[in-house]
Amino acid sequence: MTLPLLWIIPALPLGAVALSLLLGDRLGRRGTAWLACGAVGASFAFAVRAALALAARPEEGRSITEVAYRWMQVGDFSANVAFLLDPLSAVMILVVTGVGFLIHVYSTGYMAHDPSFRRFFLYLNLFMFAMLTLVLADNLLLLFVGWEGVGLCSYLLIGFWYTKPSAAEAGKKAFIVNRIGDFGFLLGMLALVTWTGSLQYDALFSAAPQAFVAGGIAITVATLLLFLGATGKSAQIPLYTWLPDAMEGPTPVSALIHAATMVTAGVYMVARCHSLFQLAPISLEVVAVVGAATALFAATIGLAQNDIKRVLAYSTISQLGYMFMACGVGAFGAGIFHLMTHAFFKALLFLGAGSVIHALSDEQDLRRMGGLAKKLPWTHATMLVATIAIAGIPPFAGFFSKDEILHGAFASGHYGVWAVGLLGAILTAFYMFRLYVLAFRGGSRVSHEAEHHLHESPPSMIVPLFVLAILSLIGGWIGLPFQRGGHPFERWLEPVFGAGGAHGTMRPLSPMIEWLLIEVSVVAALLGIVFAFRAYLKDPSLATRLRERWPAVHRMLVHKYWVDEGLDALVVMPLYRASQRLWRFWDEKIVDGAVNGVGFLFEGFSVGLRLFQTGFVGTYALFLTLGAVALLLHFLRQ
Amino acid sequence: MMLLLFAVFAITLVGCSLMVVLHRNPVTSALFLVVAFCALAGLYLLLQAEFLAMVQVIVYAGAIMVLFLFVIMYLNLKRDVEDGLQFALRRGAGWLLGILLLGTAALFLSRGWAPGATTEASPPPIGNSAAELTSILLLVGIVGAVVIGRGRAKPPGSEEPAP
Amino acid sequence: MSAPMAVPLSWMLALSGVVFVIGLIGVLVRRNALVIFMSIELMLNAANLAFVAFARQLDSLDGQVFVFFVMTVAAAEVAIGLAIIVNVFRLRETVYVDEINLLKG
Amino acid sequence: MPIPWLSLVIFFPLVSAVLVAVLPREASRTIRTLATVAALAEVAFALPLWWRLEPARAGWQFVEQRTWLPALGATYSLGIDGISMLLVLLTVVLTAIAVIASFRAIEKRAREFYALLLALESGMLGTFLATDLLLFYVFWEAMLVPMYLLIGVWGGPRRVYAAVKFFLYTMAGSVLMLVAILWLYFLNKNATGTPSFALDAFYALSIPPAAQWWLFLAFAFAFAIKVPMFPLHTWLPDAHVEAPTAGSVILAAVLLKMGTYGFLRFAIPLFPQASAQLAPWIVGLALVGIWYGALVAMVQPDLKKLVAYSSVSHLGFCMLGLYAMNSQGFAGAMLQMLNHGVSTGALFLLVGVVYERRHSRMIADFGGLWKPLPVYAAVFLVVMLSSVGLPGTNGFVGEFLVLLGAFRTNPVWAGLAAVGVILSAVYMLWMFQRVMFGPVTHAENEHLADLSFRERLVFAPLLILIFAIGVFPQPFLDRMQPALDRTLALARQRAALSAPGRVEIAVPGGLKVVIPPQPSGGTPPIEGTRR
Repeated sequence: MTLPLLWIIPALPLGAVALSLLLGDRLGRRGTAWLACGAVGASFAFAVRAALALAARPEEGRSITEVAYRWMQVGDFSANVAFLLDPLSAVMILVVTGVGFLIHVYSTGYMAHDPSFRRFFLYLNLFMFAMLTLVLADNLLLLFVGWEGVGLCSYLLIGFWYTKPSAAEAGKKAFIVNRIGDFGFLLGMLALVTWTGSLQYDALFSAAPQAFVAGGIAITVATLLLFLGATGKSAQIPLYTWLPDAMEGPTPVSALIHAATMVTAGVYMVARCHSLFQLAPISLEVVAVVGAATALFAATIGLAQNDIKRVLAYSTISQLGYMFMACGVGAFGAGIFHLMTHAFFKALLFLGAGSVIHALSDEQDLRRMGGLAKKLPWTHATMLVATIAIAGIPPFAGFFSKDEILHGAFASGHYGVWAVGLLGAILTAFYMFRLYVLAFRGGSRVSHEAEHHLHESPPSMIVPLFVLAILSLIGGWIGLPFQRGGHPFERWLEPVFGAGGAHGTMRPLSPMIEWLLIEVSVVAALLGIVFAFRAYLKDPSLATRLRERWPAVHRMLVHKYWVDEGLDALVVMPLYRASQRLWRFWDEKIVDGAVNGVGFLFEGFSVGLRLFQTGFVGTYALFLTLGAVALLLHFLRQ
Repeated sequence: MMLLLFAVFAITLVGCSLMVVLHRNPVTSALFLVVAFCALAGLYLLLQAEFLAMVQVIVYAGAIMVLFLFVIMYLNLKRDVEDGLQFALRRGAGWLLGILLLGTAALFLSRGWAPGATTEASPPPIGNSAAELTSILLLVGIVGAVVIGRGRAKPPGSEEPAP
Repeated sequence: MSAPMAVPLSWMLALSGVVFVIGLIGVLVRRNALVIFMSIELMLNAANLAFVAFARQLDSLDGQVFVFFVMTVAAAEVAIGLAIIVNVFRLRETVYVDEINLLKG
Repeated sequence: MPIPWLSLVIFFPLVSAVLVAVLPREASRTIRTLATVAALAEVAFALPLWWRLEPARAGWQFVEQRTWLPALGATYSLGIDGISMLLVLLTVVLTAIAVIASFRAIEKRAREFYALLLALESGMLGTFLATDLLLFYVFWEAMLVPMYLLIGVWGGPRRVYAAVKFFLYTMAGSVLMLVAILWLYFLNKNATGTPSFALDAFYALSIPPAAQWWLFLAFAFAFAIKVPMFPLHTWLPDAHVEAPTAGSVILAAVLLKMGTYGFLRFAIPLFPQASAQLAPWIVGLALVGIWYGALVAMVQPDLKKLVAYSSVSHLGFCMLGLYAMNSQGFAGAMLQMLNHGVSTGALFLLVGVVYERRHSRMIADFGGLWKPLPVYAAVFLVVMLSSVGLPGTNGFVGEFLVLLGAFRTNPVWAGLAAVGVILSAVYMLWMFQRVMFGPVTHAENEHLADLSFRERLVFAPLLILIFAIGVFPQPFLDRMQPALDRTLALARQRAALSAPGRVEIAVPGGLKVVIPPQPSGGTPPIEGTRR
């Protein structure tokens, strides 16, 4: 019988989770490792098989749907658990399962001597299941299920070393900030279903143009709410504060969740609902502006961070900004392309950083690294490839995808966005090579005892690095315009984004301008690199001199513009104090007071009555008589 | 002639009642009460309730008053001490209330509220049950008296006060 | 012979009312429990008088029968009352009502 | 004649309660086994209802009718439909769990404890199954006594205050309801001539809007106390904190549903006009309840109080769903009733487990429990996620449907209510972090015993239910849907009955929802203003 095509992909990791729960420790470390990696590897194989099956179909028929079962049916609203494979989700599952598999293999080495080894892979597999459900969902509701599922797994994995209070705090922060985003997403979904009647993609996107007035308030609000959800998940302004703290989790987690897969869910959702966003140009503008702003803002903070993982975290936020910028300007294809290449080199950067930390026995501060090139040859080589890729130097992957985005921005007339993107590219190149130089080149500032048991990572960690390095190198080439038909990757995505869509708003540029654009972006990257080398390698004093010249700027960058502290003071503390007062004063004094008050009222009344019982027989006789008299008078009046 | 008798009895009755209430010495009050009861017996005679008059004299004047006198003597009561402002006030209030009551009663009568106007509710068949009822009541009275009286055998205050 | 009611009924009632009020005042004013008891006797007898007057007026024996009841009750009441007074006297050495207020609320 | 199934379901626990009460005091083992057997047998009796009940058939099923007070026209009549069937199952399952969960918790006077618990169960079942208003009122009051004793005798330090407050508070409300029932009785008597308390008779009665207003207020007041809705909720935290574990499980899981069941069964269908007019007020209070419950829960030092205030917030959702007046809202509210019963019941059991070991409910006394109690932590995590409404668990399906229903009636309502989703995450996660994560702060927590087999047995059905309703809600929805749609349609017909034309809910800011009187089920056509 033909093996099921789609639902097997998320089912495999879920099966691994169930198996590991049932078998428990009897599995042992090797068993758990094999089970976990095997499951993800198998789902990668199935993903490839499904992608090939999709590619075999003619251009227009490129969409496979599999309905598992009817989930909910109430009145005229219904939603079912169904999976959709189209070029966009094909790319996503390949990236997710591919990079996921490599990271699983890497983790077996990285987490080798962690006591709760089994629990780690349990969470990792659960995450893979949730991410694959998110990507393969055929309606927004099921996507939301995956959406919150990955939120939960990131909460569990960030707080994996739960005995560390800071990790637990970071986990909670991540979940709550995500929840704020999900609040927006939920409301957006409700708006869409109320007007169009369904959340299933095809039905929703076909009904949308009639249900909504193009550019009207309803569609704009709905899409902005969806974008709010995306900013929560993909850590854009203003809901990005959780990602840097999420570095508390183990490094493979940062690589998988906070670089390659989960954070891209926001971009995927915006790309998936591109036809809705195109109905609301204002929202598109907002997406572009927020993307560009975040790209630049995060890049600036990245300059001044000393923790290797924090630098990479801000770099991720910045690169995500680029992806949203691409979507904002209408170049959804470029956004997804950058998403793919970013997954490769950012995952590599994180894993490389993990290997460095592993080697230096958990040392994460760049100021106590340096000169590791010789001692960690493989890590150094792969990290170098990734750093060049992210800087956007041809022929590496980063160049093609970033250039596509800048080209899209320029072509669609968003010159401001293009300029910001260019500036961001320079900064990116600078801080990435700053990291590279501080970590691998120059004098070794490694502490003494870390020095002598400095060792290269085991093969189980190196091989994934090597594979990712290759991908970072060739990943971009599928963007080369081999045949005339333009950009092969975008042509692959055309059935999803529609031919006009991606380039509809784009004015075809003359080849001369296109070459000029490419030159400019390459020069920008080189500028960043040269400046980084000069500042940190040739003339270390330059960095310090700069710091003295603008101390205020430096302090602001180091403290991340005090955004965290600001939000705490503006939101968290007042909320806490308000609810404290609400409880102590309002609930206990007023409401409860009123209830007890009624009780005291009756008690007071009865005390009053008691005064009449004086104990003197005389008074009782008196009342008796008074009663009789009153009675008499009453009859009298009759 | 009947009216004359009625007047005599009425006056003695009212006079004795007042003396019973006003006089400080309980013994004198008791004696005046006896006279009052006799006047009342006379009135009963006027109302052709001869048997009742006899019973009145025997039961009330004879038995109950004797009991009263016995208790008064037994407790060896002297004159009541009832002076001071508080009692004056009470007496004043008492009289005031009395006049008020009489006023309303007078108003009633002046309204010509015909006594016979009460609807003729059929009296419940008291028939022979009257006898049993009175006997039970008397029994209860005797038992109560015995129970309360019994207390005197034990030295006072050795156990909680008699009910 | 049932001579027409020589004495008019309202006179009788007035008399009964007066005696009743006097008894009532006695109960309210006096301190001595025994005098209060006597006043109660007065009130009861006033009521008896009214009963007999009505009996005579309506020419039926019911009134008189009822007077019997009242007498019985009075007898029982006096018996118990005096017993109580004796006991209270034994405990508190007093007969004055306003000094016995143990059952104060 | 067919076996009186419903009466059996109602009175079997009562009979077994008497049996348990008769056992000698020291035979604690036999008491426990008899109580468990009785509770499980009760589950066995009630479970077939799930299959035997045909959801599509209109009206009551398994009806029993016996004359009770002929003079008044009150009949002992029972009936069941989709709504009450689910609540009956919830009651029997949770009572069985409560009995099994309190083996070790209750030492003194175990005999009376189990007897009262079983008596309480029959009181609750009676309330759900009675279709005669007087019989309903009798069971409604009968239910209070065992609960009062459970809190008053086996409770914590301030148990007497809490028990008395609980009793008087509910009693005050229900007395008003009695007046309303009598008013209805007389209205019906004048209108139809035959004196009767039957619910169907009242359903057919057309009540003038003025009377409807007061009647609705009386019923709503009694049920609002039970729900509890915002200003009338202060008895809940006290009752929960002082009640023994089993007591607060039943209190949270079933007794609170009496309020929402009352609204669904009586207040809305009987007085549709008044419900429609007062809908904005009730929804206002529900929204305040959601925010207020969540915010106050956040700062509670005592675990049980936190869960109690969270119940106020969750049931705010329920009320919002009911007063969204459409089939999604109703389905969401009904599902939320079940979910709240399951997840909050489980939460109280979890607090009970820790209370049994440490005799303290203060969050400060715990910290880093994950290390010594991994299984407990895992169960706590799942239950917490269900209470927060994570998709995949039961909480999400209920909340989503309520929000969907509310959005269709008025987007502003849904917007405000959706904030509750964030707040519930805040207080739950913060509590979870302070209790579970971080280093083990107190030495005593170091070597606490993890869940025993019995305790796992207690949690197993709840966990299964959490995921079952979360992943396969449709079987539950199919069973409740027809009954809910009939209630909605009934409300509309009666609205049209007394005032022909369209019942318009003028709703501030949002869509103007027009409910034209059409007998068919389904949602009211949204003549929303297209923007």
